[in-house]
Amino acid sequence: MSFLDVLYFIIPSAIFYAAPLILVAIGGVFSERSGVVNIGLEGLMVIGAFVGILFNLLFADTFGAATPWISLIAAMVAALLLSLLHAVASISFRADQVVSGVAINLLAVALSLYLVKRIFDKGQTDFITERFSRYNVPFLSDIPVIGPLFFTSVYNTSFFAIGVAFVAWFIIYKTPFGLRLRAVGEHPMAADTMGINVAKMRYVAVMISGALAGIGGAIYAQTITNDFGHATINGQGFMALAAMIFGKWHPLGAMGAALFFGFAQSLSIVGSSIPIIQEIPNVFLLILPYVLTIFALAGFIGRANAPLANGKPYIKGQR
Amino acid sequence: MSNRATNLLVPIVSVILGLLVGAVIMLASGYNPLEGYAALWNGIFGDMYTIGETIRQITPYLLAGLAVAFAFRSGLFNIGVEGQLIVGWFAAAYVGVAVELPKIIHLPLAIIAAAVAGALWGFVPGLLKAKFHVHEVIVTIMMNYIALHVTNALIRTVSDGGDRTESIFASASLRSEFLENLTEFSRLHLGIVIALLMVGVMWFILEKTTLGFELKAVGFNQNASQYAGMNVNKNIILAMVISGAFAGLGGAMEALGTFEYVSSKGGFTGIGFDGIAVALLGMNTPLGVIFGATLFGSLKYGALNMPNAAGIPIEIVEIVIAVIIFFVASGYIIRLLLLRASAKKKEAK
Amino acid sequence: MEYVIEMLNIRKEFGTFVANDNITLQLQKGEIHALLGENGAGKSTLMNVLFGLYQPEGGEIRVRGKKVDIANPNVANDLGIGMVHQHFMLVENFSVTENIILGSEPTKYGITNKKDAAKKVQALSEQYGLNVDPYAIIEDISVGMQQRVEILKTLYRGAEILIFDEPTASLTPQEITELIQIMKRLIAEGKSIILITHKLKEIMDVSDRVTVIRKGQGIGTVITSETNPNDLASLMVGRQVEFTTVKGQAFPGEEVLDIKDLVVQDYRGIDKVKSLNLNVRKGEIVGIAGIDGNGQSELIEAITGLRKVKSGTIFVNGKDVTNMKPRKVTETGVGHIPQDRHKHGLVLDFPVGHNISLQTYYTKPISKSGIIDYNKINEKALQIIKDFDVRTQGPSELARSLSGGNQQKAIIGREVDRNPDLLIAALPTRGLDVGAIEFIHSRLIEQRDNGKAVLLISFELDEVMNVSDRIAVIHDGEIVDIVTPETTTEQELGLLMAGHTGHKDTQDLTKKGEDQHVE
Amino acid sequence: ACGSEEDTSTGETGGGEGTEEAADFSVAMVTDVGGVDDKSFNQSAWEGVQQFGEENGLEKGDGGFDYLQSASDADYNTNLNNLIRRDFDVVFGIGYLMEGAVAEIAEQQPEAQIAIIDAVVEAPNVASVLFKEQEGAFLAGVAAALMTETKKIGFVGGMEIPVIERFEAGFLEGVAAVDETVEVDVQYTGAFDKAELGKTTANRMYSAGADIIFHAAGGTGNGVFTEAKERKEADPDANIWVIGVDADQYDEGQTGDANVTLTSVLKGVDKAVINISEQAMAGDFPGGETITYGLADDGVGLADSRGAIPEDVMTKIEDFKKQVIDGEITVPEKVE
Ligand SMILES: Nc1ncnc2c1ncn2[C@@H]1O[C@H](COP(=O)(O)OP(=O)(O)OP(=O)(O)O)[C@@H](O)[C@H]1O
Ligand SMILES: Nc1ncnc2c1ncn2[C@@H]1O[C@H](COP(=O)(O)OP(=O)(O)OP(=O)(O)O)[C@@H](O)[C@H]1O
Ligand SMILES: [Mg+2]
Ligand SMILES: [Mg+2]
Repeated sequence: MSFLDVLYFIIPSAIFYAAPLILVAIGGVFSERSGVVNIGLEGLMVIGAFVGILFNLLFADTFGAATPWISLIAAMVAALLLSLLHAVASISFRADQVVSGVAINLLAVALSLYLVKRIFDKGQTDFITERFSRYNVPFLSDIPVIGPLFFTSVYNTSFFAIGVAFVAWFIIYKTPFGLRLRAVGEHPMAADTMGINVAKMRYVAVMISGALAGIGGAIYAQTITNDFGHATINGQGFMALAAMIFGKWHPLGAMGAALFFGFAQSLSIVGSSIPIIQEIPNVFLLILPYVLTIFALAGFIGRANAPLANGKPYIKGQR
Repeated sequence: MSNRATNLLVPIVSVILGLLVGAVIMLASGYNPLEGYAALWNGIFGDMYTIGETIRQITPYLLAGLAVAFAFRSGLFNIGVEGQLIVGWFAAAYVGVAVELPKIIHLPLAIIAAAVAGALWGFVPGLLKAKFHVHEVIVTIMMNYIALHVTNALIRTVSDGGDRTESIFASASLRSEFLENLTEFSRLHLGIVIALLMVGVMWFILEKTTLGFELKAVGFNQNASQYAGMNVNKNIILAMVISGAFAGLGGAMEALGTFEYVSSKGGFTGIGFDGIAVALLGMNTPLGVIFGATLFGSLKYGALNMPNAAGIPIEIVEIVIAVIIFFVASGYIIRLLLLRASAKKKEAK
Repeated sequence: MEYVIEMLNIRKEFGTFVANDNITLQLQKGEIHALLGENGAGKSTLMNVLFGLYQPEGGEIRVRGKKVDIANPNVANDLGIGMVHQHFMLVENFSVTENIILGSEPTKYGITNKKDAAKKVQALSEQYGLNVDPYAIIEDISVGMQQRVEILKTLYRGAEILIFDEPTASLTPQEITELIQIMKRLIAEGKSIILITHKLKEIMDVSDRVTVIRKGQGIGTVITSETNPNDLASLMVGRQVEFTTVKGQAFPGEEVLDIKDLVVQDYRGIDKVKSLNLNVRKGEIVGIAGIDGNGQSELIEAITGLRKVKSGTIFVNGKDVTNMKPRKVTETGVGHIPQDRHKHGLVLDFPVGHNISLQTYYTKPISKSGIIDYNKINEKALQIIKDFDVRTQGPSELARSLSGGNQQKAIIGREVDRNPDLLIAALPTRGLDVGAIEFIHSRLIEQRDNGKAVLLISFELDEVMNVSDRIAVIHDGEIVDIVTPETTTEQELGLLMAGHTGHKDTQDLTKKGEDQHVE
Repeated sequence: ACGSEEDTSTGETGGGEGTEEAADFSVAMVTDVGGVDDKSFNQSAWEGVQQFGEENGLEKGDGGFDYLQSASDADYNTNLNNLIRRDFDVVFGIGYLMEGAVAEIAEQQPEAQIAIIDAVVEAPNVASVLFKEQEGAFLAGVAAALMTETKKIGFVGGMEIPVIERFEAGFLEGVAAVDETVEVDVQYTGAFDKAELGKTTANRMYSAGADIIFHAAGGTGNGVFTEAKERKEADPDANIWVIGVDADQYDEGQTGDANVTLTSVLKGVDKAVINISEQAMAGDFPGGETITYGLADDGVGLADSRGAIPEDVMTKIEDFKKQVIDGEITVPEKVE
């Protein structure tokens, strides 16, 4: 592979890999910016993937090619509802948010597998027939270098994810809603004295995180596995969590981090086709993405400060 | 009602609520919940064998829970217990197969190897956090994957391209004939003694030593700790190292007790992640961890008997566990309801 | 007379603890009404009830004669009630403007219109002479500036009734004078003010009436012009009191602290302390007078080992402690009362007892070979709670739930009890009631009389003048002059603090200090 | 597992005459964490157990046939033990991961008859079943080498463990047997459950010119199929193929009217299970023996290509198959 070939492979692969992570990580950004730790992202992704696939299978005949997109909506709603559980626990019931998140993760996997067994009478669903497919963007893909890098064999879902990142950035940093969201996560009492309903803001934020994580899970399932089983989502939610922290709780940062993960993964895959690298034991390539991430963090990124009130239930009137 | 009583009641009420939810789900999907729970009960306490196996299952949960709890008390979120446990598992098994020594040396050596390996795996995120302010959550997540791939590669090397090591020499085993005979040949092993000992160790460190005082102070307020002359970085690293050592010991339980070997893993064991739930169920206290691990281990193990004896999918128990965790987490609301209920009772009188 | 606010028989409980018991406060239109009480008397609690942060268990509130239910701060805002909180209600990583507009953001096409808002803030700031940069980030600005942002927040919302909870605690004398001007201007515009302050002088200067509360109970309301500081103080504590610090002559001995050509940078690498020379001797209190932000923090942090020294040396008891670890410095005999008690002074989620042992937990008799005896911690805590009059439910109460004043007393108790050769006290009386202030001052003087060295950092000229034996004036990272309280005036100090040097004695005095130091 | 499902006894399971003739014999199995519907060897084994049960008029449950699924590696022991205590005559442990557990239980329960798939346990009451995956993979290699147009082929492996390495070795050997110049791009993804890695790896291989990829990577292989199908959709004329593993993965390859599954390397776990059960029922349980299934006894083989592989190529493949069966070709277990 020539250098450019390597690039033409790595960049689109990285973007493709990153797309679901971006959405889920940004979901995390919303939740944690409001002060609610959400390690339930994994579980929310699971529900998204499950409902996305289920809906796709059930309605492919009705909606045809639009099915995957409509499935995203179904997945979004389902994960949003599950995230409400997390919201009720951690906001209204003052639950330890990490515990509640763990419960969400356990519940999502158990519930969806239980339902798969009830519905399909086996351990995983059938394959969907209507998938997200990639295509070459007309005209743009003909541009030299840029075309093959960014506009050839792309998924609309990738554009969607990147779009969501910018929208999220805009909402969080440019709108009153975003200002309040961040205030609630940094100093809820200050926000309260300014007449902001802390609980309401947090509910909304957690629900957004549920919605985005659900979409992320459904995109993952509908672009990569095409079915749902116990191994469909395993660890991507935690990678998204890592991307969120890596990106310093900033939507564009989270996007960058997710892209970095994608880049590191693709690098390890492309590595095995480079003659010199072929000599190294495979294990080094396998751990490459993770080691790279650690180096990147230690070397360039350094301190990341979580929102100050992150993880702390807000109790009115408590000092 | 006294505070203590409500604190005790919360988990009990949570367990009852969790089982109720499970029953409703079973009913709704056409199973008989009584049959289901009978199977669960028998799966946990049915006979000496199941009791032995239940305790065996609890053992690694105890240590994983301690690992998470210990880090938490020092203000650190160790999601890397899984990886630390995996390397501990490998290290113990390796020492178990590599040499044959008198038991009095071999067994402790294997156990220590596991603790050291886990500690090392915890040291890396601790160091990075202390020196470069890198968030421990990301590093520990990454370290989990590294542990998985690296131990798999090491197992290949050690086993000459195979997928598991030989079984460890008896001199490194935690198995005890006495316990096995007592429990109709369950795999109950001496690890439970070590795990309970470690509960004591954690309690001792946190509640009795200056180190524990510092770790807790740093966990709450790094600035003030630094102003009070504590070495914040040292404490962060130490907390992760000790936490990792606990996790590594969890691996030793598997290597020297349950399995007596280590094999390539296609994925995580899940024990480390369950440790998070165990720790938090137990409010990150040593005694709480015993409660969390017992609940978690019993349900998980007993669940195996549900498809076996009642034909009910195993996932139902996972749902019940999730719901219990959810309610324990929401202890505040349960406490509130309990207080109201007891207040009403008083009024009625 | 028309009352804009009537709080009648307010009762507020925290669990079993009654923080407000049957308190009545009536605010007339156009008056400045002072609320006086010891630390922990329940002043902030009462105001938080008025602002809708707490719901009272009993009593009623009337605003302009109408009974109201202030369920949350929004209701208070709508009723025209604004509050400047004792503990800052500021989002640290937000800009000044963002903090001010939060909750009622102006928008343009759905986007927060920060530009216009900043202009408005700038205008308001200029109008009241607050000198606040609308674009500055809160965590970058000094405590005094943050306080002014709090004031701006209420002004921005056009509040008619303003509650000031200890607004002057962290202001410089000039700023206080300015604040008083602002308050008078507000009154002139028909607004009404409730002012909480521990400074009787301020009450006498600005207030029309005073309501006194004691241990959660309303004592009564007096007209300011018909009372005097002594009577007020007696009302407040419930017995006859004499509030003048008795201070005998100082007998300075050998040098304990000796700083030479010290240069310290802040976190951005800017020199904040520049070639600073200073010494403190046994048996004397040296006060550092200066305006907030002139390098005081960096100086203290350098002495205590919390911040790297760029150049120069620091000797304590003849021992070079430059760039030593904080613990080593402490062990050389240095005690430190940090200026930010929440951030640096206390572990708020630790019990009071643990906090009292925060410096000694590892030493005998509390610890032996790494094992802590928590009984000893409790004993020590009980002793200090008693000796330093810390109002708490006991050593196992969380530090978080103590009132600010009592938190401070716990810290001072902790540091003084260790009997350090050098005690560094940074703003030790900020936010404390007069009784407590006198108490702490006499403790500092007692330390001096026991032959210890005390370095006092304060923005309050009163305090510096009353307590210090020598006053070092700091400006822009340098000691511009060293004067004695007997030979200087507040005016002169003010000028020096603002950077006007020219006092001829300056060099001589510093020289003298240096000469005494034998190497 | 094979596409040719012989549902001979549909509707007979629930009693009726079947019960009267029911043999006094019971059989059960323990799955690994994949479960009985993993589209792989667990599923295949369960199908074998079911088929055996139906043929002998057994019912699901005690005294008939049953399975237990393991939630983690630690559960094999318990599950095996449970089934033995429920008095099943033969209990199967499915998968190499169960080796330790089977060995232990076999020792504790000397009366029990246990069979293990994919591993060898030396105990008098354990029958060990191995497969010559390399022989099946050899035929796949032959097929791939004959079908490739670009002379580039890919192999995507899951973890580097002996079973998968046998697939790799056989595949490479098969390719080389046909044409030494065909390049095989081998990559292990390190996991059986990372579809995204499978997809990206396949993407790299196809991009580099490969037109056929053989995967032995479980769920990771799902990604390989996805990549192939997307390429096929984008360009229906593209020559893009996947060779499946363990079971007939024809369904996985379906995209619209096209199908990218060239064929699949079958592993007849079902046949082995039935075989051993029948032997045991007849009183000849092969305890202490290691039985190896290869091409010769149809234990491994290729799935029906449903026309994807033309007749003439099939003939050549059959020819190689014969040579392997006759012992003229010995397929190595490990890559040299
Ligand atoms: N949220 C709370 N929970 C429990 N106790 C509280 C709470 N808030 C205040 N208190 C207690 O109520 C009493 C009154 O506190 P408050 O803050 O009103 O005092 P204050 O008069 O404002 O004191 P200071 O002058 O020190 O600010 C104190 O004893 C304090 O410990
Ligand atoms: N942690 C910090 N983050 C951002 N800016 C800071 C920080 N510390 C100090 N500064 C900057 O330095 C200036 C002085 O701050 P600071 O209040 O610490 O001054 P100081 O000279 O130590 O005064 P004092 O001790 O009297 O408060 C502030 O206006 C601020 O801009
Ligand atoms: Mg107050
Ligand atoms: Mg300052």
